[in-house]
Amino acid sequence: MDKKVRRCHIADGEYFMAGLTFFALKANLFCRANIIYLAVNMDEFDDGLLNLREKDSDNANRMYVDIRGYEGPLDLLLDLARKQKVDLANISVLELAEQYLEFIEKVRKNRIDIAADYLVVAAWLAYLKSRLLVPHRDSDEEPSGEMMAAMLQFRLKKLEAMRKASEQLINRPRLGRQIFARGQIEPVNINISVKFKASLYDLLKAYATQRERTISANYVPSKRNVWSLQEAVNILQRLIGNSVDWVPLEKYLLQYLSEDEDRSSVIASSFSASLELARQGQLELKQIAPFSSLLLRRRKANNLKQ
Amino acid sequence: MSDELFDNEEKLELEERNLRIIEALIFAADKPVSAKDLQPYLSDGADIEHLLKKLAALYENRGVNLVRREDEWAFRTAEDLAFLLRKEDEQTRPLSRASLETLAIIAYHQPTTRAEIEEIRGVSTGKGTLDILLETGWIKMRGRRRTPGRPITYGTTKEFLDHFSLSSIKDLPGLEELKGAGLLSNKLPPNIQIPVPFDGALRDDEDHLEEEDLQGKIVEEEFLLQNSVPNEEK
Amino acid sequence: MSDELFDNEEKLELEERNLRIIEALIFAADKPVSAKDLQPYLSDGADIEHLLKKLAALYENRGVNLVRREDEWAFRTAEDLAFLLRKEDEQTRPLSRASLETLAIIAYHQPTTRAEIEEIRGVSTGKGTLDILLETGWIKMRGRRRTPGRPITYGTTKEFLDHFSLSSIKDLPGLEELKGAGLLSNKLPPNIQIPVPFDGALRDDEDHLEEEDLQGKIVEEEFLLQNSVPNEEK
Repeated sequence: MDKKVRRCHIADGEYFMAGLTFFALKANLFCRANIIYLAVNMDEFDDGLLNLREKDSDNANRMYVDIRGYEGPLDLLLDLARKQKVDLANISVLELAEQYLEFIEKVRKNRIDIAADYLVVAAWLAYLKSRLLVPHRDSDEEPSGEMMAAMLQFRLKKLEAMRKASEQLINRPRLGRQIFARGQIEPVNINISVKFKASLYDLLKAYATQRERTISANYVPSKRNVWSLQEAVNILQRLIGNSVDWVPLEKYLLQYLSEDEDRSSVIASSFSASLELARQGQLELKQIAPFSSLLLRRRKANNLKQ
Repeated sequence: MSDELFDNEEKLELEERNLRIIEALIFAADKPVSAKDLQPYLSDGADIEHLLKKLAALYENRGVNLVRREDEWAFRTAEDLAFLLRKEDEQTRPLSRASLETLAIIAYHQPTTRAEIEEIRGVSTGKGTLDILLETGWIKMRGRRRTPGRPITYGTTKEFLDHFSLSSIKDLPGLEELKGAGLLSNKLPPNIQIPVPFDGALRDDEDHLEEEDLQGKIVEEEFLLQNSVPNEEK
Repeated sequence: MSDELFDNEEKLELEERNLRIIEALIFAADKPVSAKDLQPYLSDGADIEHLLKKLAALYENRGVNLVRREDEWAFRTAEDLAFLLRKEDEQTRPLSRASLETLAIIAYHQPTTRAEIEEIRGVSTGKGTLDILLETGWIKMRGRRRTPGRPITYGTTKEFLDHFSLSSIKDLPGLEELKGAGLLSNKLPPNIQIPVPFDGALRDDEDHLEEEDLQGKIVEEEFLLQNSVPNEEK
């Protein structure tokens, strides 16, 4: 596996150990916050590693451990397990646990920031270690240390298996690299014939909508015949003429009252006009009883004047 | 003798291999391949021309042929199977609102002219609208109205009745039915009328279409349209 | 007797024609073609499966092979000629190790969830990893697992099979071995209960994707991921 990473070497036996994010998740009692995504502060980490390298450069029996190229703690753990040069089934989990804890100690001494999940896994491995060292009692509800160790081994085997599988997969003859599809595709000519569809409802709706739309657009409300006061004055002047007999108002207006719609307007306007003319001293008004007809005549004084 | 046999077998094997290589190269190439392009991949002294002809013969009666284009070679679908590469596709599309409205007016007011349609819709009818409707097969040109400008009259077809599941054009709902269905409001002025559509034979005021009409040339002109708008307010 | 002979001859002719048509259609297509797509072009009652196998046998030793990709078929250059045609495509960047591992886990463990992938890899899956794989078209969101948090399940696509020259997901390298060793299981080998990768229709414990999933918004949230990590120790 080519890991383009900086390498650091440390003293023999100092394995960098890491743990499992899975267990980190399980162990969030230990570290409630920032469980996974706290990244290692790499700059600082590198500095720390450089220090380590300088310190140990005279150590002939050295070991290289990649740090940056690892895809997480399980990856690192798998690599370390492989360095035990035994079958994964035979690795010493106890040893791994001890090495991991030593590593954490060492790293802490060098004040290297480390992701929280490493710490969480350290706690878990410490727990595992204790379970492995203490004999299992039947009354124990927790899984035995051996069980936990077997689980860890199994997980490492699974990851290794997937890693191998991914290599096999990517080394298969691949389309566009080793295997090719036809280079010149013959296009299919598609003749599209369009078929229209509409429902009867759509049709009727369209018809009704536009009929209604255009009708309302052309609709002009008939103009109501409203007499203005001045109109009424003129009309009344003309109708009464020089008549000096008492004549009911509605009699004068007879020809205008035939239209029902105009009736109230005509009466109202001519009544106002009669008051106006009376005020001007041109007419005289008389009503014999409440709600009886209003009688009008030309004022005599005016007649005399004329 | 056995040596010769062995040689021959080896030769055949080599040829077979060369053929496979040519096959793969031409297949994978994104353009026709010349003999010169193939040369580097073949065994020394291979007779490319011979190999190509042999391969072409192998594919001669197949669904795909190895064909020569000048001095280049490519795989092509056999000519007699070209029909496979044509696809008839049918698309259903809803009518646009303008088309639908125009269709509705033609249905109710038929026989009607373009000018009358425009007058009812209150907008001019785009040239495309009637074309699309003619294309649907739901409307047809009936004849020409005997009025100045001799405008073409439009009406609906049997396909129209079929599509809208009407047994006759008289099944189109009338004013009261439209109101009853809530399609028309009750506030319409009393003078609104919905005509009784007619899709029978030519009427008295219609002439037969002329030769050129049937050829699909609609010879109505703009000024004719404008002049023939009847004045409904009268 | 001669009638029978004639019938037989006719039958062969028909088969030959069907073969040619299949050949032409698959040759012309730009992606693998399913039997269902071929059906309309063949004579009634044609045994497509038989025809495809016959055609595949015909091409078996040629430079171009007819290969199966699950229920679809395509012509591809022969694997053993890879050395001739090998192209390093510079456009597509190689997959990162993380992506590749994730792809392998999805392929071998499908249908699988992000939490399960993370569990196997021992790290959280970077946001981009699944995106990149989805973008390649090799994996797809299948549905949602019926467990708390309703995590999305992932599986491989036909493009995956085509890209890696696999006839079906059962052809994944080393699959049998892994299965035998219990390494595709979530449980320790002693209580062996071995899931087999499965890229068929949704399983009993998978729901359909929701509208928003299909719009590309993966609505799994961090807390869901954490909560849905199966408790292995129990």
